[in-house]
Amino acid sequence: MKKDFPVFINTDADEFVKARAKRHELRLKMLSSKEKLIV
Amino acid sequence: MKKDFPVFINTDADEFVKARAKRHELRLKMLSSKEKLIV
Amino acid sequence: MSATVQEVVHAFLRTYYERMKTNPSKLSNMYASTAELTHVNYQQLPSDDSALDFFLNDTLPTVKLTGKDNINKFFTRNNKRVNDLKVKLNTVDFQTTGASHKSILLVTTGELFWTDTPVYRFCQTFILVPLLRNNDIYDISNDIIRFIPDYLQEIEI
Amino acid sequence: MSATVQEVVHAFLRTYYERMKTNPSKLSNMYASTAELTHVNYQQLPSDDSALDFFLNDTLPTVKLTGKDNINKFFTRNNKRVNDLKVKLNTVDFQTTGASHKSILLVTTGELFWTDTPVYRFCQTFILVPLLRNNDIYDISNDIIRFIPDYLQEIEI
Repeated sequence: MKKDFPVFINTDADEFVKARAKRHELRLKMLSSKEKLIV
Repeated sequence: MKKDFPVFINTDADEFVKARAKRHELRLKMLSSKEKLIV
Repeated sequence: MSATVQEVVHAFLRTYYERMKTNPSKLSNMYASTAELTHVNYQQLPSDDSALDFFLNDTLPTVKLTGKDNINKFFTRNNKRVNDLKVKLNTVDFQTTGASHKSILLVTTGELFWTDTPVYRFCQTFILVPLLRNNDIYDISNDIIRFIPDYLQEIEI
Repeated sequence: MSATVQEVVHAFLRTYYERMKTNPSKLSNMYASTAELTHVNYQQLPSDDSALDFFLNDTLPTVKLTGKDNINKFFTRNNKRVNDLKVKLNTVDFQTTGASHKSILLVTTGELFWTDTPVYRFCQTFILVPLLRNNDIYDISNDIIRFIPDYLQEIEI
Protein backbone atom coordinates (compact mmCIF):
# COMPACT_ATOMS: atom_id res chain seq x y z
CA MET A 1 0.00 0.00 0.00
CA LYS A 2 1.45 3.34 -0.90
CA LYS A 3 1.93 5.58 2.07
CA ASP A 4 0.91 8.85 0.52
CA PHE A 5 -2.60 9.89 1.38
CA PRO A 6 -5.26 10.10 0.17
CA VAL A 7 -5.52 6.47 -0.91
CA PHE A 8 -8.39 5.40 -3.17
CA ILE A 9 -9.72 1.87 -2.65
CA ASN A 10 -12.10 0.29 -5.16
CA THR A 11 -12.42 3.70 -6.80
CA ASP A 12 -10.38 6.56 -8.26
CA ALA A 13 -10.17 10.33 -8.03
CA ASP A 14 -12.60 10.89 -10.92
CA GLU A 15 -15.35 8.73 -9.45
CA PHE A 16 -14.79 10.23 -6.01
CA VAL A 17 -15.09 13.79 -7.32
CA LYS A 18 -18.52 12.95 -8.77
CA ALA A 19 -19.72 11.46 -5.47
CA ARG A 20 -18.46 14.48 -3.56
CA ALA A 21 -20.24 16.77 -6.04
CA LYS A 22 -23.50 15.02 -5.13
CA ARG A 23 -22.87 15.81 -1.46
CA HIS A 24 -22.00 19.41 -2.33
CA GLU A 25 -25.28 19.87 -4.21
CA LEU A 26 -27.23 18.49 -1.26
CA ARG A 27 -25.43 20.84 1.10
CA LEU A 28 -26.21 23.84 -1.07
CA LYS A 29 -29.84 22.73 -1.36
CA MET A 30 -30.07 22.40 2.40
CA LEU A 31 -28.42 25.76 2.95
CA SER A 32 -30.85 27.51 0.62
CA SER A 33 -33.79 25.93 2.42
CA LYS A 34 -32.75 27.44 5.75
CA GLU A 35 -34.29 30.77 6.55
CA LYS A 36 -31.68 31.81 9.04
CA LEU A 37 -28.30 30.43 9.95
CA ILE A 38 -27.57 29.84 13.60
CA VAL A 39 -23.98 28.72 13.76
CA MET B 1 -22.44 12.43 33.32
CA LYS B 2 -25.73 12.87 31.60
CA LYS B 3 -26.16 10.52 28.69
CA ASP B 4 -27.90 12.87 26.29
CA PHE B 5 -25.61 14.32 23.67
CA PRO B 6 -24.30 16.83 22.95
CA VAL B 7 -22.48 17.28 26.27
CA PHE B 8 -20.68 20.56 26.97
CA ILE B 9 -17.53 20.34 29.09
CA ASN B 10 -15.91 23.45 30.52
CA THR B 11 -18.24 25.49 28.34
CA ASP B 12 -21.90 25.99 27.46
CA ALA B 13 -24.10 26.27 24.37
CA ASP B 14 -23.78 30.07 24.21
CA GLU B 15 -19.99 30.11 24.27
CA PHE B 16 -19.90 27.23 21.77
CA VAL B 17 -22.19 29.02 19.32
CA LYS B 18 -19.80 32.00 19.29
CA ALA B 19 -16.80 29.75 18.59
CA ARG B 20 -18.65 27.99 15.82
CA ALA B 21 -19.64 31.34 14.32
CA LYS B 22 -15.92 32.17 14.08
CA ARG B 23 -15.37 28.97 12.08
CA HIS B 24 -18.36 29.75 9.88
CA GLU B 25 -16.99 33.21 9.04
CA LEU B 26 -13.62 31.70 8.13
CA ARG B 27 -15.33 29.14 5.89
CA LEU B 28 -17.30 31.83 4.09
CA LYS B 29 -14.14 33.92 3.70
CA MET B 30 -12.30 30.95 2.26
CA LEU B 31 -15.18 30.11 -0.07
CA SER B 32 -15.32 33.64 -1.44
CA SER B 33 -11.57 33.58 -2.09
CA LYS B 34 -11.87 30.53 -4.34
CA GLU B 35 -12.28 31.29 -8.00
CA LYS B 36 -13.79 27.96 -8.90
CA LEU B 37 -15.12 25.12 -6.83
CA ILE B 38 -13.90 21.65 -7.63
CA VAL B 39 -15.82 19.31 -5.40
CA MET C 1 12.86 -9.57 9.70
CA SER C 2 9.40 -8.76 11.00
CA ALA C 3 7.40 -6.03 9.35
CA THR C 4 7.28 -2.64 11.07
CA VAL C 5 4.03 -1.55 12.69
CA GLN C 6 3.53 0.92 9.87
CA GLU C 7 3.95 -1.82 7.27
CA VAL C 8 1.45 -4.03 9.10
CA VAL C 9 -1.04 -1.16 9.28
CA HIS C 10 -0.78 -0.31 5.59
CA ALA C 11 -0.99 -3.95 4.49
CA PHE C 12 -3.97 -4.51 6.77
CA LEU C 13 -5.91 -1.53 5.44
CA ARG C 14 -5.34 -2.52 1.83
CA THR C 15 -6.43 -6.12 2.53
CA TYR C 16 -9.45 -5.12 4.60
CA TYR C 17 -11.00 -2.66 2.17
CA GLU C 18 -10.10 -4.62 -0.95
CA ARG C 19 -11.61 -7.82 0.44
CA MET C 20 -14.92 -5.98 0.68
CA LYS C 21 -14.75 -5.62 -3.08
CA THR C 22 -13.38 -9.00 -4.03
CA ASN C 23 -14.86 -11.32 -1.44
CA PRO C 24 -17.08 -9.78 1.25
CA SER C 25 -18.26 -13.20 2.45
CA LYS C 26 -14.64 -13.96 3.42
CA LEU C 27 -14.19 -10.64 5.21
CA SER C 28 -15.25 -12.20 8.53
CA ASN C 29 -12.17 -14.44 8.41
CA MET C 30 -10.16 -11.37 9.38
CA TYR C 31 -12.01 -11.09 12.72
CA ALA C 32 -11.22 -12.82 16.02
CA SER C 33 -13.86 -15.29 17.30
CA THR C 34 -15.01 -12.85 20.00
CA ALA C 35 -14.56 -9.70 17.90
CA GLU C 36 -16.92 -6.75 18.22
CA LEU C 37 -18.02 -4.80 15.14
CA THR C 38 -19.88 -1.49 14.87
CA HIS C 39 -20.70 -0.97 11.21
CA VAL C 40 -23.24 0.53 8.79
CA ASN C 41 -26.77 -0.60 9.68
CA TYR C 42 -27.68 -1.65 6.17
CA GLN C 43 -31.12 -2.85 7.31
CA GLN C 44 -32.07 0.74 8.13
CA LEU C 45 -31.18 2.02 4.69
CA PRO C 46 -33.98 2.26 2.15
CA SER C 47 -33.88 -0.42 -0.53
CA ASP C 48 -34.49 2.27 -3.10
CA ASP C 49 -31.31 4.35 -3.30
CA SER C 50 -33.12 7.23 -4.88
CA ALA C 51 -35.01 7.90 -1.64
CA LEU C 52 -34.24 11.50 -0.77
CA ASP C 53 -33.80 10.89 2.96
CA PHE C 54 -31.03 8.46 2.26
CA PHE C 55 -29.04 11.22 0.60
CA LEU C 56 -29.99 14.32 2.55
CA ASN C 57 -28.60 13.17 5.86
CA ASP C 58 -24.81 13.08 5.66
CA THR C 59 -24.41 10.42 8.35
CA LEU C 60 -25.52 6.79 8.41
CA PRO C 61 -26.92 4.68 11.27
CA THR C 62 -24.70 1.96 12.73
CA VAL C 63 -25.32 -1.40 14.42
CA LYS C 64 -23.16 -3.31 16.94
CA LEU C 65 -22.41 -7.04 16.50
CA THR C 66 -20.43 -9.49 18.63
CA GLY C 67 -18.68 -12.68 17.52
CA LYS C 68 -17.23 -13.90 14.24
CA ASP C 69 -20.37 -15.89 13.36
CA ASN C 70 -22.62 -12.87 13.61
CA ILE C 71 -20.10 -10.78 11.70
CA ASN C 72 -20.03 -13.41 8.95
CA LYS C 73 -23.82 -13.41 8.71
CA PHE C 74 -23.81 -9.61 8.60
CA PHE C 75 -21.36 -9.33 5.72
CA THR C 76 -23.01 -12.20 3.82
CA ARG C 77 -26.50 -10.76 4.24
CA ASN C 78 -25.36 -7.32 3.07
CA ASN C 79 -23.04 -8.72 0.44
CA LYS C 80 -24.33 -6.51 -2.38
CA ARG C 81 -23.79 -3.23 -0.54
CA VAL C 82 -20.47 -4.24 1.03
CA ASN C 83 -19.22 -5.36 -2.36
CA ASP C 84 -19.96 -1.94 -3.85
CA LEU C 85 -18.19 0.11 -1.15
CA LYS C 86 -15.71 2.72 -2.39
CA VAL C 87 -13.32 4.46 -0.01
CA LYS C 88 -11.04 7.48 0.01
CA LEU C 89 -8.71 7.17 3.01
CA ASN C 90 -7.42 10.54 4.13
CA THR C 91 -5.42 9.72 7.28
CA VAL C 92 -4.27 6.85 9.45
CA ASP C 93 -2.90 7.10 13.01
CA PHE C 94 -1.67 4.11 14.99
CA GLN C 95 -0.21 3.10 18.36
CA THR C 96 0.81 -0.22 19.89
CA THR C 97 -1.38 -1.58 22.68
CA GLY C 98 -2.06 -4.64 24.87
CA ALA C 99 -0.06 -6.09 27.75
CA SER C 100 3.13 -6.50 25.71
CA HIS C 101 2.38 -3.76 23.15
CA LYS C 102 2.14 -6.38 20.40
CA SER C 103 -1.39 -5.37 19.42
CA ILE C 104 -2.09 -2.34 17.25
CA LEU C 105 -4.70 0.40 17.63
CA LEU C 106 -5.39 2.26 14.42
CA VAL C 107 -7.69 5.10 13.48
CA THR C 108 -8.54 6.03 9.90
CA THR C 109 -10.49 8.98 8.58
CA GLY C 110 -11.89 9.32 5.10
CA GLU C 111 -14.96 9.38 2.94
CA LEU C 112 -16.91 6.43 1.61
CA PHE C 113 -19.66 6.02 -0.95
CA TRP C 114 -21.46 3.50 -3.12
CA THR C 115 -22.45 3.62 -6.78
CA ASP C 116 -24.76 6.62 -7.30
CA THR C 117 -24.59 7.88 -3.68
CA PRO C 118 -22.95 11.04 -2.33
CA VAL C 119 -19.94 10.70 -0.02
CA TYR C 120 -20.15 10.04 3.73
CA ARG C 121 -17.33 11.25 5.98
CA PHE C 122 -16.21 8.68 8.56
CA CYS C 123 -13.74 7.79 11.30
CA GLN C 124 -12.96 4.07 11.74
CA THR C 125 -11.05 2.51 14.66
CA PHE C 126 -9.54 -1.00 14.69
CA ILE C 127 -7.62 -3.09 17.19
CA LEU C 128 -5.41 -5.78 15.62
CA VAL C 129 -4.24 -8.65 17.84
CA PRO C 130 -1.38 -10.98 16.77
CA LEU C 131 -2.13 -14.72 16.70
CA LEU C 132 -0.45 -16.65 19.54
CA ARG C 133 0.99 -19.19 17.10
CA ASN C 134 2.28 -16.57 14.67
CA ASN C 135 2.91 -13.00 15.77
CA ASP C 136 3.09 -11.85 12.15
CA ILE C 137 -0.60 -12.59 11.55
CA TYR C 138 -3.27 -10.38 13.11
CA ASP C 139 -6.96 -10.74 13.85
CA ILE C 140 -9.32 -7.78 14.16
CA SER C 141 -10.64 -7.80 17.74
CA ASN C 142 -12.53 -4.49 17.45
CA ASP C 143 -13.86 -2.37 14.59
CA ILE C 144 -15.92 0.80 15.11
CA ILE C 145 -17.10 3.09 12.34
CA ARG C 146 -18.65 6.48 13.11
CA PHE C 147 -20.01 8.91 10.54
CA ILE C 148 -19.22 12.59 10.91
CA PRO C 149 -21.79 15.17 9.82
CA ASP C 150 -20.86 18.38 8.09
CA TYR C 151 -21.36 21.37 10.33
CA LEU C 152 -24.08 22.65 8.01
CA GLN C 153 -26.26 19.76 9.19
CA GLU C 154 -26.41 21.37 12.58
CA ILE C 155 -27.57 24.76 11.41
CA GLU C 156 -31.11 25.42 12.57
CA ILE C 157 -33.88 27.59 11.21
CA MET D 1 -22.53 -4.17 41.98
CA SER D 2 -20.01 -3.17 39.37
CA ALA D 3 -20.74 -0.26 37.08
CA THR D 4 -21.88 -1.09 33.55
CA VAL D 5 -19.50 -0.39 30.68
CA GLN D 6 -21.64 2.57 29.68
CA GLU D 7 -21.44 4.02 33.21
CA VAL D 8 -17.65 3.59 33.22
CA VAL D 9 -17.40 5.30 29.83
CA HIS D 10 -19.52 8.27 30.84
CA ALA D 11 -17.76 8.71 34.18
CA PHE D 12 -14.38 8.46 32.47
CA LEU D 13 -15.18 11.10 29.87
CA ARG D 14 -16.44 13.55 32.45
CA THR D 15 -13.36 13.03 34.64
CA TYR D 16 -10.92 13.20 31.73
CA TYR D 17 -12.13 16.43 30.18
CA GLU D 18 -12.92 18.15 33.48
CA ARG D 19 -9.48 17.37 34.87
CA MET D 20 -8.01 19.33 31.97
CA LYS D 21 -9.81 22.33 33.36
CA THR D 22 -9.29 21.83 37.05
CA ASN D 23 -5.89 20.18 37.26
CA PRO D 24 -4.07 19.50 33.96
CA SER D 25 -0.82 18.66 35.76
CA LYS D 26 -2.62 15.70 37.39
CA LEU D 27 -4.11 14.51 34.09
CA SER D 28 -1.16 12.18 33.51
CA ASN D 29 -2.19 10.18 36.60
CA MET D 30 -4.99 8.75 34.48
CA TYR D 31 -2.48 7.12 32.08
CA ALA D 32 -0.77 3.72 32.38
CA SER D 33 3.03 3.79 32.78
CA THR D 34 3.56 2.64 29.18
CA ALA D 35 0.63 4.58 27.71
CA GLU D 36 0.81 6.11 24.24
CA LEU D 37 -0.70 9.53 23.55
CA THR D 38 -1.32 11.31 20.24
CA HIS D 39 -2.46 14.84 21.08
CA VAL D 40 -2.43 18.46 19.92
CA ASN D 41 1.10 19.55 19.05
CA TYR D 42 0.98 22.74 21.06
CA GLN D 43 4.59 23.56 20.18
CA GLN D 44 3.61 24.02 16.54
CA LEU D 45 0.87 26.50 17.35
CA PRO D 46 1.76 30.19 17.16
CA SER D 47 2.17 31.85 20.52
CA ASP D 48 0.09 34.72 19.23
CA ASP D 49 -3.47 33.44 18.91
CA SER D 50 -4.42 36.18 16.52
CA ALA D 51 -2.15 34.72 13.83
CA LEU D 52 -4.38 34.16 10.84
CA ASP D 53 -2.88 30.80 9.90
CA PHE D 54 -3.81 29.40 13.27
CA PHE D 55 -7.45 30.05 12.54
CA LEU D 56 -7.76 29.50 8.80
CA ASN D 57 -6.83 25.84 8.82
CA ASP D 58 -9.61 23.85 10.47
CA THR D 59 -7.34 21.03 11.60
CA LEU D 60 -4.45 21.03 14.10
CA PRO D 61 -1.12 19.17 14.01
CA THR D 62 -0.62 16.30 16.47
CA VAL D 63 2.38 14.76 18.21
CA LYS D 64 2.89 11.22 19.54
CA LEU D 65 4.28 10.55 23.04
CA THR D 66 5.07 7.33 24.90
CA GLY D 67 5.14 6.73 28.66
CA LYS D 68 3.48 8.37 31.64
CA ASP D 69 6.54 10.54 32.41
CA ASN D 70 6.56 12.10 28.95
CA ILE D 71 2.81 12.55 29.07
CA ASN D 72 3.14 14.31 32.42
CA LYS D 73 5.81 16.67 31.03
CA PHE D 74 3.62 17.34 28.00
CA PHE D 75 0.55 18.35 29.99
CA THR D 76 2.60 20.35 32.47
CA ARG D 77 4.51 22.21 29.75
CA ASN D 78 1.27 23.06 27.92
CA ASN D 79 -0.67 23.67 31.10
CA LYS D 80 -2.06 27.03 30.01
CA ARG D 81 -3.61 25.74 26.77
CA VAL D 82 -4.82 22.44 28.23
CA ASN D 83 -6.44 24.32 31.09
CA ASP D 84 -8.42 26.47 28.66
CA LEU D 85 -9.80 23.60 26.54
CA LYS D 86 -13.55 23.61 25.93
CA VAL D 87 -15.33 20.61 24.44
CA LYS D 88 -18.67 19.79 22.88
CA LEU D 89 -18.99 16.01 22.77
CA ASN D 90 -21.40 14.90 20.04
CA THR D 91 -21.12 11.09 20.14
CA VAL D 92 -19.49 8.23 21.99
CA ASP D 93 -19.21 4.61 20.79
CA PHE D 94 -17.65 1.84 22.86
CA GLN D 95 -16.80 -1.87 22.80
CA THR D 96 -15.07 -4.22 25.23
CA THR D 97 -11.60 -5.46 24.26
CA GLY D 98 -8.52 -7.31 25.54
CA ALA D 99 -8.03 -11.02 26.26
CA SER D 100 -10.93 -11.23 28.72
CA HIS D 101 -12.93 -8.30 27.31
CA LYS D 102 -12.36 -6.34 30.52
CA SER D 103 -10.75 -3.41 28.74
CA ILE D 104 -12.81 -0.77 26.95
CA LEU D 105 -12.31 0.82 23.52
CA LEU D 106 -14.13 4.11 23.13
CA VAL D 107 -14.42 6.61 20.31
CA THR D 108 -15.75 10.13 20.76
CA THR D 109 -16.52 12.78 18.16
CA GLY D 110 -17.09 16.43 18.83
CA GLU D 111 -15.74 19.94 18.52
CA LEU D 112 -13.19 21.65 20.73
CA PHE D 113 -11.97 25.20 21.08
CA TRP D 114 -10.10 27.58 23.33
CA THR D 115 -10.90 31.14 24.43
CA ASP D 116 -11.12 33.31 21.31
CA THR D 117 -10.51 30.49 18.80
CA PRO D 118 -12.96 28.96 16.31
CA VAL D 119 -14.04 25.35 16.76
CA TYR D 120 -12.05 22.32 15.60
CA ARG D 121 -13.88 19.10 14.76
CA PHE D 122 -12.22 15.97 16.17
CA CYS D 123 -12.42 12.21 16.68
CA GLN D 124 -10.71 10.83 19.83
CA THR D 125 -10.06 7.15 20.57
CA PHE D 126 -9.18 5.72 24.02
CA ILE D 127 -8.40 2.28 25.39
CA LEU D 128 -9.11 1.89 29.12
CA VAL D 129 -7.47 -1.02 30.95
CA PRO D 130 -8.65 -2.14 34.44
CA LEU D 131 -6.03 -2.25 37.20
CA LEU D 132 -5.02 -5.78 38.21
CA ARG D 133 -5.61 -5.03 41.89
CA ASN D 134 -8.98 -3.36 41.32
CA ASN D 135 -11.00 -4.04 38.19
CA ASP D 136 -13.23 -1.05 38.89
CA ILE D 137 -10.38 1.40 38.29
CA TYR D 138 -9.08 1.99 34.79
CA ASP D 139 -5.90 3.41 33.30
CA ILE D 140 -5.71 4.96 29.84
CA SER D 141 -3.34 2.80 27.78
CA ASN D 142 -3.95 4.61 24.48
CA ASP D 143 -5.30 8.02 23.46
CA ILE D 144 -5.39 9.25 19.84
CA ILE D 145 -6.92 12.53 18.71
CA ARG D 146 -7.41 13.30 15.02
CA PHE D 147 -8.81 16.55 13.63
CA ILE D 148 -11.32 16.37 10.80
CA PRO D 149 -11.35 19.10 8.16
CA ASP D 150 -14.51 20.48 6.68
CA TYR D 151 -14.95 19.43 3.09
CA LEU D 152 -14.60 23.06 1.97
CA GLN D 153 -10.93 22.84 2.94
CA GLU D 154 -10.39 20.44 0.10
CA ILE D 155 -11.89 22.62 -2.60
CA GLU D 156 -9.22 23.79 -5.00
CA ILE D 157 -8.99 26.78 -7.26
